[in-house]
Amino acid sequence: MLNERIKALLDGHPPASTPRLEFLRARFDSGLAWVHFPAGLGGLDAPREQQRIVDEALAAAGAPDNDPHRIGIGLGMAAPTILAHGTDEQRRRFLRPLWTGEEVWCQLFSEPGAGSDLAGLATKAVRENPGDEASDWIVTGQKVWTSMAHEARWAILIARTDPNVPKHKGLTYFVCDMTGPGVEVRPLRQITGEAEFNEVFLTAARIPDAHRLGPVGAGWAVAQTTLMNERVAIGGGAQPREGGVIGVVARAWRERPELRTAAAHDTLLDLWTQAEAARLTATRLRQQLAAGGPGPEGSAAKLAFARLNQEISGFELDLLGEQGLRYDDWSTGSWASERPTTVDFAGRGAGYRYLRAKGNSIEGGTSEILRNIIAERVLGLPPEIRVDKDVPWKDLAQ
Amino acid sequence: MLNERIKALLDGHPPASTPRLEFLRARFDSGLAWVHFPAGLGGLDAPREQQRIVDEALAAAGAPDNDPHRIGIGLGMAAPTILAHGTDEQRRRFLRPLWTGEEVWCQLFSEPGAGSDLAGLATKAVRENPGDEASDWIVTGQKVWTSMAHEARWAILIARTDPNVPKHKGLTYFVCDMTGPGVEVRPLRQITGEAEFNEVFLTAARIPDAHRLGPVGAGWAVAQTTLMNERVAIGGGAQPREGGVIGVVARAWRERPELRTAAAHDTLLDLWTQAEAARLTATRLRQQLAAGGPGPEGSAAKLAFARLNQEISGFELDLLGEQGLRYDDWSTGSWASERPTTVDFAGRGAGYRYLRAKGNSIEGGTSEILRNIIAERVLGLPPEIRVDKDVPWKDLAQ
Amino acid sequence: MLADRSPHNAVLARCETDEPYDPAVWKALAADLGCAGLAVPEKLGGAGASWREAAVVAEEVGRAVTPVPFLTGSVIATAALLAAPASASADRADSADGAGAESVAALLADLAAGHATAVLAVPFSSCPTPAGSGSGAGFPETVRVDADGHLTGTVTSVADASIADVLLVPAMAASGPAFFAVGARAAGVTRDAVISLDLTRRLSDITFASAPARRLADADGAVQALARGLTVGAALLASEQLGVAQACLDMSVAYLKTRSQFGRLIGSYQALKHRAADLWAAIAQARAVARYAAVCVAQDDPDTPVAVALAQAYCSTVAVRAAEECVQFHGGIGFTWEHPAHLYLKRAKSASLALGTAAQHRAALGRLVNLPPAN
Amino acid sequence: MLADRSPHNAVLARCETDEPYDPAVWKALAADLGCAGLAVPEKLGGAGASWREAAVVAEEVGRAVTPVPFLTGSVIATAALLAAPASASADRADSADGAGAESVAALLADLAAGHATAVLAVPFSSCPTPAGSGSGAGFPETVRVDADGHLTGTVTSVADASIADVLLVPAMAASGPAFFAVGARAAGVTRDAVISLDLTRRLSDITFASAPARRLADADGAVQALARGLTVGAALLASEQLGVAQACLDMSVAYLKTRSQFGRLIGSYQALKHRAADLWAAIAQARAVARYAAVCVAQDDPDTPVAVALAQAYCSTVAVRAAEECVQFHGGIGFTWEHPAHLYLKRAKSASLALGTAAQHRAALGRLVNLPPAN
Repeated sequence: MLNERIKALLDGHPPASTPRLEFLRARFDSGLAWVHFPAGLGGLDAPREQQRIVDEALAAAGAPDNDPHRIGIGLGMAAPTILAHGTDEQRRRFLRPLWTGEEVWCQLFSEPGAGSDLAGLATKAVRENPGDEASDWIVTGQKVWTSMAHEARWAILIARTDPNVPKHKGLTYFVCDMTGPGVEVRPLRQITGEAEFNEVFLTAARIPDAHRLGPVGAGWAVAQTTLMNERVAIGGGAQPREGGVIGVVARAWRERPELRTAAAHDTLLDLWTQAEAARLTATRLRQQLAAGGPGPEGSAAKLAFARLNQEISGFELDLLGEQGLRYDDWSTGSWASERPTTVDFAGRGAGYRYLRAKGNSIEGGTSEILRNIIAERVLGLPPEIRVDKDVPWKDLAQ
Repeated sequence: MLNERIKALLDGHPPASTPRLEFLRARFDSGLAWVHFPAGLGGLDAPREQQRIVDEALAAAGAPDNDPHRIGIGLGMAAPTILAHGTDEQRRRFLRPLWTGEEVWCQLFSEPGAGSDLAGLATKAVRENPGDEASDWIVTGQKVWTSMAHEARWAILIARTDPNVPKHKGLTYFVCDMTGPGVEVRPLRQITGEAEFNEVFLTAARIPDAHRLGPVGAGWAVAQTTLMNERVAIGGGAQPREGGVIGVVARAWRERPELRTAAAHDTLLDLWTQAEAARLTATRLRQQLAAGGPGPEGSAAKLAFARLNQEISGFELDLLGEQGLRYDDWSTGSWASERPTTVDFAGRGAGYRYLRAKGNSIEGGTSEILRNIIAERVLGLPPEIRVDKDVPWKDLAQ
Repeated sequence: MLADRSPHNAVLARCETDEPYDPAVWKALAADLGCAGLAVPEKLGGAGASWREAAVVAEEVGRAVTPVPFLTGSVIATAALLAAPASASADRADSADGAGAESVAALLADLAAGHATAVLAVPFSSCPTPAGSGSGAGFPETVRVDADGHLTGTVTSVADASIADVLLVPAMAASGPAFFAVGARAAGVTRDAVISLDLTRRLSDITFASAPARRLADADGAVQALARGLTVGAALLASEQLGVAQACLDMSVAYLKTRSQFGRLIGSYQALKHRAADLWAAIAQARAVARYAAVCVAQDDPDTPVAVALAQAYCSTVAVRAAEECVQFHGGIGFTWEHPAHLYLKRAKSASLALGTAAQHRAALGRLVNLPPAN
Repeated sequence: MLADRSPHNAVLARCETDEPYDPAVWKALAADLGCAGLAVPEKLGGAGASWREAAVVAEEVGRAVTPVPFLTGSVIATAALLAAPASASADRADSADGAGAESVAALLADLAAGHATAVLAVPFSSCPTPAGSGSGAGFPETVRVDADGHLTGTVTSVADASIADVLLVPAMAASGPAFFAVGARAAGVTRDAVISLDLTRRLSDITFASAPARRLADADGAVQALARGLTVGAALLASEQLGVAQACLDMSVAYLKTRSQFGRLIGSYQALKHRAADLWAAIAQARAVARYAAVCVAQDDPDTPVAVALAQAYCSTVAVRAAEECVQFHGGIGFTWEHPAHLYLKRAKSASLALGTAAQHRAALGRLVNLPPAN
C-alpha cells in the first residue's frame, strides 16, 4: 500500500520535471510527509518506522527533500506540539507550509533571566480587552538564543498570562507572527564572533487568540511536548565510527606524524574509546527509541556529547601547539556578523571547534540540568529543594 | 632566657641518666612542654614559634620525646580544648599526664548516625538526680571511628543533654573515663582487614559533673576548638619533595624499568606535578599558620591530600599489573584483627595503600564537607538549605 | 538468583576462610542451571547458546561478586578448548590427532556438564592482544615440555586455580607452542595460594615438576586456543565489570535514599546527585560497549579485536570508578569490613588489571584502528 | 589599576579592531609606573627590583587580560637581554665586544624607560627546555645570517610583534648561534598579522629579507640569552595564568551570588559550590607554584628548571580549567561575545600553548627529576 502511494506520487509528479515546491506539497498531500501523522495532515497514521521506506524510495527517485536542517525547529519542535495541542484549524493552517519549508519556524522560549528556569520567564501577554475571551493578546518582553529568528515566519512562544499564581501555572503557549509589528530581531554575537542566534524584542506585539496553543494557563504542559522533542533532536543522529570531532583529530594524527607525542597517544586513544562508547550507546538508544518515546536516556547522550566535544577539541589545540595559537576567522575584516544557520564542526578550524563546543553544555538544557533530570527521573533521587513552588510568580526573586 | 631554661633543665636532669618519665615531667614543670601554653601548665606564655628552638635543643641533647604520634589526639585535640574551655582544676588535673603520655586520650564524637552531621548525634547524657546541679551524668549511646580507644585512659566526649531544643543547642562536652564501668571498646575492622579504629558502647557510663567541659548546652561551641585543630593536624606536616606516596611510586619507576610504559609516563609526571604543587602549597600554608590560626585553607590541603593519595595509589596498582593483583597481608592466618595505631603508607604493599587511601576522603571530615566549608567560608557562597535549624532534635528525621 | 544463593554476608564469611568458593552455589549455577556449557554446542554436550547468553551470566556474577569460577572456567577455559583445532575436528570426526581431539571433546563435555572445572594456566593479567607482532608473539615460555612430554616450569597468579580440577597449560615444546591438559592434583603439580587483592577470586602460583600432561593442540592450534580463550575472556569480563558497576550504583542509590544527615536525605545533595547521574551515564555506556563485545565474540565478527579492546579499555575504568564512588557515597560505613562495598572495590580494581589493563587495551586499539604511537 | 584603566568593555572594543593594544595603558604601566624595567638593575636604567615583583605585575595583567606587551617585552625580551654576556660586560665596562655591549645596554635602558618595546622573535609556542640535549639544541634555524651580516628567513607566530619597535632575533650564522636586534620597521622586515585565538595578544609572522641587524651576542651567549628569555617568560607566564584563573573564579563567584534560578541563588546549588571550591583549591596551589617559580628565577636558584617546568605544567591547566568553568558557570551569557568570559578563555587556552604545553613541561620534568620515559 505504501509502495503504491509512493509510486502514485512519483508517477503524478515526476521529480525531474516537477517544481520543487509543487512536489513537496504533493508529497504532503499524499500522506508521505511524515507517515505517523494523521491522514490529511501529511501522514497516514502509519508506524513511524515506515518513514524510512518512503524517504529512501523518494531519494532514490531523485525527489527533492524539504531541507530538514533549515526547518529543524519547525519539524522537531513546533510540529509535534501543534499536532498534540493545536486545534484542527491550527493543524490545517500551520503544518503543511511548515513541512514544505514555505514557512520557517523559530522558538521564543529562553529569556535573559530564564534559562534553566524556563518557567520563571517574564515576557507577559495580556488580553487587549480584559473581559473578552476572544480578545487579541498583547505581548511584551525579551527572548534570547533564538536561532532562525531572522528567517522565521512563525514562532512558538511561551508568555506569562497570570503573574499572580505560581510560576508554572501562569503561562500560556502561543504561535507568534514574526513579521508583525512589535517584533524586533537582533543578531546575538557569540564567543566565536558569529551570530548563530538572535535576541528577539517583543514590544506590544499582537497575537490573535486563535493563535493560542492549548488553554490559557496550560503553557507549561504544552511546552513539555516541545522540550522532550528538543532534547532528542540534540542527542544527535546516527554516526559512523570516527564520525564526530574525534574523526577530525584522528585524521590529523594519521596524516601528520610530526604532531605525535608519547604523552598525547594515550590521551588520544582514551578520547577515541570514549567517543566510540558514546557512539555505541547512541546506537542502542536509537534502537530503544524506535520502540518507546524520548526519555532521560537522551539527556545522557547529550551530556556525553557535550563533554566529549569539549575534551576532544581542547586536546586538538594542545596537539597542534603553535598552530593552535592561530584562528581561522573572526570575520574581523568588517566585523560584520556572520549569520551561520548550522554548526559545522568539521569544516572549520580547531579554534572554532574548541570555542563552539563550549556551547554544547549550555544550549538545549545545561549539563547541570541534565544531571538533575537523570538523578531525579532515572535514579529517583530526591528533587532539589524548591522554594518557588507555591509562591505567586510576582513574589519570587527574579 | 629560653636557652637558660633549657640549660637548667638539662643540667638538672641529664637525659643520659634520668628516667624517661621523670625527664618529661621535669620538662613540663619547667614550662618547656608547649611554650605557648600558660606558665604552670607546661608553658611560658611565649610565642608558639619558639617551640622549635626548645625541641631542637633538647633533641640535640639526646632528650626523650613524648612519642607525639601515639598521643596525638590528646596533644592535638584534647589539650587545646581543655586549655580553652576547662576550669583551672581540669587543666591542672589533665594537661600534665596528657603531655607526658602517662594518660592517653581518645575522641568520642562520631556515631553511626552522625558522621558529617556530628551535631545530630544521639548519645544521651542525663543527670542522675535531675534537679541537682552537681549530680553525676549517666551516658548511653554508641560512638564509632575512635582510634586509640583501646589504649586510652580518657576521652573527650560530646553527648546530648537536651533533646527538646534544636540539635546544636542541646549538646554538652565531657571528659569520659575510659576505664570506668559501662564503657566497652570493640575493634572496628576496616577495608584493609585491620582495625585501626574502635566502636565504643556506652551503657549507663557515669561521668562526674566535675568532668564536664564548658557549660551545659555549650558542647557544640566547645567542640569547634577540637575540630579546627583536628583538620590542621590531618593536613599533614612538612614533607620533602617526593615525601609522600608519590615517592614510593617514583622509586618503583626508577628501580624497575620493566614497569615503564609510554602511556604511564605522562600520568606519572602529572601525578608528580600535582603532588609537588600540593607540597609547595602546604609549605605556604604552614608559613601563614605561623602567623594566624587554623583556617579553611587546611580543608583544601586535606582535600588535595586525599585525592592525590587515592589517584597515586590507584595508578601504582595499574603500573604493577600482575603484581597488583596480589596483596601483602590480610592477616588471614588467624583472621585475628591487627590493631595498628599509625598508618604507614610507605611500609606496606601497593594494595594496602590503595585501600587505606579510600579512608582519606572520609575520616576527619569528608571531602564533600570540606568543599562545603571552602565554598561557604572562603568564597561566601550561600549555605546549604537547612531544614534542621530550628527544629527540636527529637523531631528530626534520624 | 545469585544474590539469593550467595548473599553478601555469606560471601564475606567465606572470604575470611582459606576457601572463598561455595561448591553448592557453583554446582547450582554450572550444572543445575546449565551455565557452564552455555556457549558449548549441543553436540559437544553444551547448551548450544552463545557467548551473548554467557555474557548475561557474567554480568550477574559481577553483580553479586559471587566467588565462582565462571569467567575462568566456563568462559576462558571453555573458549580455549572450543578454539583448539581438535574441537572442530572432533566435531567433524576426521581428526588428524585423534587423541587430542578425544581429550578436548571429553573435557568440554565434562566442563559443560559441570562435572569438572578447568582453568587456563596463565597469569590472570595476561592481555589477549600482546604488543608484539606475528603469530605466537607473546606465547608464554615459562613452562617447557620435557623430552618425555611432561611439563616443567611455573606460572604465577593463576585465577581460580585452587578449585580447578584441570589446568589448561600453554607450554613451549622444542617444536614451538603447544597446549596441554594437566590434572590439577596430578603428581608434579603444586598450587601455592597467593594472598590476593580480590578476596572473591583467588590466585595461585603453579609449579610443574615433570608433570604428566595430555597434549591438546600444537603450533598455530595452541596459539589460537590461548588467544581465543583470552579474547572471549576479556569480552565477557567487560560484562562482569558492568555487573559490578551496576551493583555499586544500585547500592549507592539505595543508600542515598535512606541515609539522612542534617535532617535531609543525602541523596538530596546536588553534588552527590550529579556524581550519581554521571555514573549512571557512564554505566549506560559501559553496557552498550560490553554488549557489543559479547555480540562480536558470539558472532565471530571481524570487528572483534576492536570491540574487545574497547570494552576492556572502557568497562575496567567504569567499574573501578563505580566501586570507588560506592565507598565514598557510603562514607564511614563504606570503609568497614562488614559492608560489602569493599568486596566490589577489590573485585573491580583486580578486574581492571586482569586480561590486560585499560592502558594496554588502549595501546592495542591504537594498533587496530591505525592510530600509531609517536616515532 | 589595570581593571580601571583597561576595563573589559574597552578591551573588547579594541579587540574588534586590527589593533587591540592601548598605547595609553601601556605607557602608564611601562613608563609611568616603571613596570617595564622592574627587574633591570638601576645601573642599567631599571628599577632594580626582581622578577618576583615583575611576577606580581604579570598576575595583574592576567587578571585584567590587559592587551599590553608586558610578558613579551618587559619579561621575555628583557630577560634575554639581561642574560646576553654583553649586558654583564657592559656593566663591568670591559667588553670584548664593545658594539654589542653598547647596543644591549642602550636597548635595556630604552626598554626599562618604556621608550621602546622589544619582543623576542620566536614562535610564541617555543618551549624553554627543548627535548634535545646539548648546548644549543633547539636553537632556531629559520633565520640565517647572510654573508654581509644581514638576516634572511621567517619566524612564525611571534607574539606582540605588531607593536614592537625592536625584534630580538636568534639566528644561525656560519659560526653557529647568534643573537641580533632588528628594527621592526627596518627595510627587509615584514610583519604579517596572524588571526590569533587570543584576541588580546596578537601574533605576527615575520619575514626578514636581507634585513639590517645589530649583533648582540654569539655562540653560547646567544643560546644563553634565548634560554633565559624563555625560562623567565615561562616562569612569569605562570603568574599571568594565575591572574587569569583568579579573575575567572572571582567573576564566577560574583555571578553565582547574584544570579537566581528556581527562586534560589545559583550559588546555593551544591554541585556548583563544590566545583567552585575545587577550583579555589586548585588556584591556591597554582599560586604556591607560580610564586615558587618567580622566586627561583629571581634568585637564580638551582631548582629553577624544575620550578619553571612545574609551574607551566600546573598553572596552564588550572587557568584553562578556570576559564572553561567560568563560561559554564555563566551559562548562556558566558557564551556571548559581549561578556568578558571569552577573553579569558582565549587567553588561557593560548597561554597553555605558549612557551611549551603542559605535556612538554611534564616531559621536561621527567628529564629533570630522573623519571625517564619507557625504553
